[in-house]
Amino acid sequence: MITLSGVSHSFGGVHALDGIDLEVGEHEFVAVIGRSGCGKSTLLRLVAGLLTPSRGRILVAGSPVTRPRRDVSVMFQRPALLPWRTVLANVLLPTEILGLGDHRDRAHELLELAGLGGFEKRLPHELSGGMQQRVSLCRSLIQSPQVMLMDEPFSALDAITRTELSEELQRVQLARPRAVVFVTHSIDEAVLLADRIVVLSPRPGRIHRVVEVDLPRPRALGQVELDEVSRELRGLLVTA
Amino acid sequence: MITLSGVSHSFGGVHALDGIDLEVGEHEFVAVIGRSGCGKSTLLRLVAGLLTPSRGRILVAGSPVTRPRRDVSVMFQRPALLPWRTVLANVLLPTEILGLGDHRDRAHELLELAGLGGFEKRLPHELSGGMQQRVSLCRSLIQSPQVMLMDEPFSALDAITRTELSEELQRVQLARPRAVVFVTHSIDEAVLLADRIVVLSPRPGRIHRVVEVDLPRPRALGQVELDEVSRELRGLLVTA
Amino acid sequence: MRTALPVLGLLAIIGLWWLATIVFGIEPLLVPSPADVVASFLELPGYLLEQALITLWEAVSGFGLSIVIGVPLALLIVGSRVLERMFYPLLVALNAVPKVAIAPIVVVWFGFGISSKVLMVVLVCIFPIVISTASGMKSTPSELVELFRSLDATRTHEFFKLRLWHALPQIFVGLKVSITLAVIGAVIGEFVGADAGLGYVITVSGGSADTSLAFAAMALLAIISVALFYGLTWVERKLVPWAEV
Amino acid sequence: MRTALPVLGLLAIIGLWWLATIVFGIEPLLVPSPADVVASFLELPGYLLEQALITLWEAVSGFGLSIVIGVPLALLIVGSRVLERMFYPLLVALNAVPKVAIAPIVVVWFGFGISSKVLMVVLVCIFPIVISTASGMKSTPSELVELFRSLDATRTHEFFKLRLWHALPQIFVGLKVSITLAVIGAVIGEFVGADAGLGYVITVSGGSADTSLAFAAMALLAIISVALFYGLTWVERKLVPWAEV
Amino acid sequence: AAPAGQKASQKVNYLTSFGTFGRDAYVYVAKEKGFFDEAGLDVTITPGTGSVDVLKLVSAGRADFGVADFTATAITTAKEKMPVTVLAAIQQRSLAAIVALEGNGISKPADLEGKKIGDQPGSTNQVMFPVYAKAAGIDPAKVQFVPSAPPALPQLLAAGQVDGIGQFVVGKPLIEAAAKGKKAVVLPYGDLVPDLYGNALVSSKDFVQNKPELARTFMTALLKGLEYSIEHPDEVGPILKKYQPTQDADVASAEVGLMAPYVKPSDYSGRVGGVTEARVSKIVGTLVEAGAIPAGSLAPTDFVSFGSSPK
Ligand SMILES: Nc1ncnc2c1ncn2[C@@H]1O[C@H](COP(=O)(O)OP(=O)(O)OP(=O)(O)O)[C@@H](O)[C@H]1O
Ligand SMILES: Nc1ncnc2c1ncn2[C@@H]1O[C@H](COP(=O)(O)OP(=O)(O)OP(=O)(O)O)[C@@H](O)[C@H]1O
Ligand SMILES: [Mg+2]
Ligand SMILES: [Mg+2]
Repeated sequence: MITLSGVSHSFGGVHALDGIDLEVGEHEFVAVIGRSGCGKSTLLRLVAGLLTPSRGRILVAGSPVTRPRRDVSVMFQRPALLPWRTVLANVLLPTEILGLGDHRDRAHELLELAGLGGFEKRLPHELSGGMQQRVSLCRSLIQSPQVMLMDEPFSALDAITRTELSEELQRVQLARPRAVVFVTHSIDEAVLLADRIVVLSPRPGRIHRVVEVDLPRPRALGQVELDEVSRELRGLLVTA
Repeated sequence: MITLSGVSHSFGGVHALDGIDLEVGEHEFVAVIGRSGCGKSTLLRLVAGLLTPSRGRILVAGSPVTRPRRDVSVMFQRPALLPWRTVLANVLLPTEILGLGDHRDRAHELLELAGLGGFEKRLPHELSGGMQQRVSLCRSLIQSPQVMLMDEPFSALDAITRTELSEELQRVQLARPRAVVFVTHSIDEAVLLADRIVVLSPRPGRIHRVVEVDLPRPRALGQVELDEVSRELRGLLVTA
Repeated sequence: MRTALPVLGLLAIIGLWWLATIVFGIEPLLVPSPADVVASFLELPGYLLEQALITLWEAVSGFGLSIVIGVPLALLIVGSRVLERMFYPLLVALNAVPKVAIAPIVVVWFGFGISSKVLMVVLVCIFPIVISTASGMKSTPSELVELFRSLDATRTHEFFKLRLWHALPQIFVGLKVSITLAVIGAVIGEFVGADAGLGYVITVSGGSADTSLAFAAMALLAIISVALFYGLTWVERKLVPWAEV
Repeated sequence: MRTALPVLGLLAIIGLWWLATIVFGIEPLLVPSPADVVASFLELPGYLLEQALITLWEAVSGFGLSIVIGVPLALLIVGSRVLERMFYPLLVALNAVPKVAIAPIVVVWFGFGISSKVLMVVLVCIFPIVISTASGMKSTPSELVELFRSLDATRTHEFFKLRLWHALPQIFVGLKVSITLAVIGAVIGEFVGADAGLGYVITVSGGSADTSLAFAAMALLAIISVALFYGLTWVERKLVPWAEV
Repeated sequence: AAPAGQKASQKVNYLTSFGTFGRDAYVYVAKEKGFFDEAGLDVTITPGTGSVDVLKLVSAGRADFGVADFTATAITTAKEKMPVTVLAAIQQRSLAAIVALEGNGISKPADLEGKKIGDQPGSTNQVMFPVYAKAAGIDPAKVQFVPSAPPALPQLLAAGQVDGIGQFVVGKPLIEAAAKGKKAVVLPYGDLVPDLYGNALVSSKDFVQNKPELARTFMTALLKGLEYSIEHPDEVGPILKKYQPTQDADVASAEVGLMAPYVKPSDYSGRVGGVTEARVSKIVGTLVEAGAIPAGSLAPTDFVSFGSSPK
């Protein structure tokens, strides 16, 4: 579904990504981990068509990425909510822009699931950091895209909510598999969710190692097999 | 050093905190954990004197908190960097405002420690999310306050950087102990750093339980004793 | 308290003015005392209010028209670098032409009726509206623009669901500058060819050196402006509740 | 490309203007053709440039003075609700007074010299500067304001290290509106009691129905304005590199 | 600066009536011909912007002397008690006129009925129109005055927005130049209301009281320039152009030529600039009659210094 070949990117002087080759299958869930500032967000923005690579080619669904595509959803690292829209209206934004028809019920359902029931009519500045991030998550889940790109979707959440939501994400992916690229700082989360985990080395970001997680689904946090992979990854991160 | 008695806070309709009683000793490191939106940030802002409690009293160093104090440093959940200042100038901001004299060397040292060496002259928008958070951390560490309030300082950081920095923080606290209130989503981090851990219940935030961590220092992540406490806390969070 | 303070400020200024006319013995011909001005007003209250309404109507229609023309113009300018480069300088140049000097041409073309005054108002108002709208829309945070890009939003959506909303607080600054200029524009239009309106009153009183009457007319202008300004501020509060105004 | 487009826009407008004067057979008295205007300029190029320099100098000094007065005024208004409530309406009222109508009073008080012109410029310029500075400073994001509060920063620090910087892009919008008004203010000042400057040239040419000369003067005004405007834009680029202008 | 040996020159400020056209050029002539130097005066000339502005500036002491319309001065002094006083009449007959273009159906006063006349509100032309109409035997109510700013008037006339405009007689060459070949029809008020003065040299009462000598000296030098101008109109244009490059020398000379009979009418035997109490009384009477000022509000000596005027 997604193919990157020899992709590099520099921001005037800062060499962010270097020679990335990666293939993501149609129903594959790929997690990306790496040190802060190694280029994970840049990688997502390249795939999303928001940046043009300095070198290399990116294909999505067989065609080169020159601009954002409607069948690719992006959840950004920062919530990026529109301050003048209520929580509900923020969640519904993609459906308005993509002309997807009435998704009110689905939006309420998602908000309920994210523990935001009762906050539909609030404005973003009345929410806590984690609540804003959950609104942003709901917004990215309301589309039904072919490709989902998620940048640390759970970073501002507590352990419990994080577990709940990542298990929900796993369920969604099992029920209707998509190509997902998922940036995270939590190794456990990566192991729980991913089919493959890409470990990036620090600046400039290169692919240090790709780890397959060949465990049956559904998986649960705290499974011993997962811990093993986690330990391996932790080691890889240190040597990266 | 810090005393909260019967502190409640509401934001027009939203009851955020309810009847908080808490005492933080002069050299004590207290971690606060709880579900997203339970009022952790609100608690910090009350102690910092940025909000006035709807009910109850807050004392810092024996006197009631009516406004921010110069001997209390705050690190916010969001980086809150000044977009027109370079990384270095952002870090130096508190020293300018508090009139602390030349802290350039210390700032360089802190930035180096946070892995930001070479980025001193960059503007915030040229940094990744995690790098911005580290700048904000450096900024809060450049003062030498009596009381440090930190709101999820490591949330945007990868596992390795997080470990490095929390160990550094532990070192700092051992070398020169202060009263610290530390909000976090990571149970492991709380156990690693804290003398006591306050578990808040979801909205409205009440103190569900306070757990003493009576383990010798320095502690290291992955110690078996820590894991035990972690497991206990995870259970407490679920029942909170 | 909310209304007491402005009134206090007003009284302070009127007091100072009165004092100045007495202490410096300023000729009433030059600057009449507040009492003279009030007396002038009380001689013809109905007539003056009627003229004020005429001017108000011209100013408001011209202002409305300026919004209708200015905001889309700003959209075009933000939307296209080429248009910006081509026509922004012209807009600046147009704004730099003293309106008093071209008022005669406007009257010759558009006649003595209301249309020439409305056009003057538009000429005066349009620039602050365009520039503040354009600059507000350009300053939309890049993270929000990226969000819209990532949704492959059309230009129309990007403008009407994002940039225009983001720009609203700044647009209101432009509108507030414009609204006071609007009143002046109407008056300048009336200077040249009108037989009604406060501008006409000022011309007539200027011709007969009746400075108190001119001041009474200008006081009415000031009142109109302040009322329009605070009307706008009220609309802003209702419309832009998320911004801390 | 960067300079080609504005020139293209200019040529387009001049072409249209020329065409209009020919097709509609507009009287040169009303709107002279571009050729007439150029001819008028070429009759007295040295003299006109000299007058333009005088006007430019008045506009620039008045503009500078407006910044010096306006920005601190905005600080005061943002700093104190009481001052805001008391004096903002007065500022609005002052702005609503047609400057043309009070120009004689200004001349009576400040004489025929440059000071009366500079004062007119200040009267015209100050409002956009104050309102844009004040509104820019008020819109500082609450998270940054909280940061300063948490450091127990003084008012002075909050203004000079935070709000003023944050407001800079918006201040520049106000400055850009003001700079074109400044030129007009100088011209209005020159309408009464001056024997030099482009405003004087316009008055004189109006009296002698020499419309081409008036247009030549206005073209110079437009050029001055555009130059000042883009000068400001350049300064803005240098000073506010973090904002995407 | 004054040449060595002469007494130090005295500084004097002077305002023209409106701008620096041919009709106001005599002050430059006086300067150019050295009349001011001879009298030991250092005169600063500032272009005025109409009678009321000039009166304000003179009464406030910003200018020592100025030129304003005599009628406007009378009305303003009556209404506002302005401390100004007339020293001399520049024109013995009013320059006020209605100007139309040939082919617009106006060739004599009677044609004005039912027409639209553009003029500035409060101008002499408008204020005195009832008097003129009465003398011409037409009904002033049947003439519609359209208020308009002075600079716009020629354009409004040329564009046909109005049938006639209030103008000064000397504006004829200008209007004809503006109207591109069309001839102008001029209906001077002076033909039917010969008593009205044109412009007047004014100063503040204080000034005349405190420095009567200086006032006299200046007036004499200025009137000398005026007299020289109407005697040598051809010289005036180039002199004006020297000081005011924007002016057209030919138009200015033509204006002065047209103005000459108004400064010194053929049937006038008095001195250039003279004002007589008898005529002023008559004018005040006419103004009362026209409703421009209330009866009894103005005596001739209130606003004319007959003692200082040219004898
Ligand atoms: N400015 C505000 N106006 C209205 N409600 C607010 C405001 N700030 C916070 N709240 C509400 O108060 C509650 C507590 O917010 P707070 O930011 O303290 O949560 P938190 O524990 O820090 O959450 P998180 O872990 O997500 O950061 C939330 O329900 C939020 O909606
Ligand atoms: N707009 C920009 N201009 C200049 N440099 C940039 C820009 N955006 C990112 N960079 C640089 O590119 C590198 C990678 O940034 P990126 O945001 O991709 O990191 P990341 O892996 O997402 O980090 P984090 O985990 O902290 O979010 C960083 O060194 C950063 O300084
Ligand atoms: Mg990132
Ligand atoms: Mg929080």
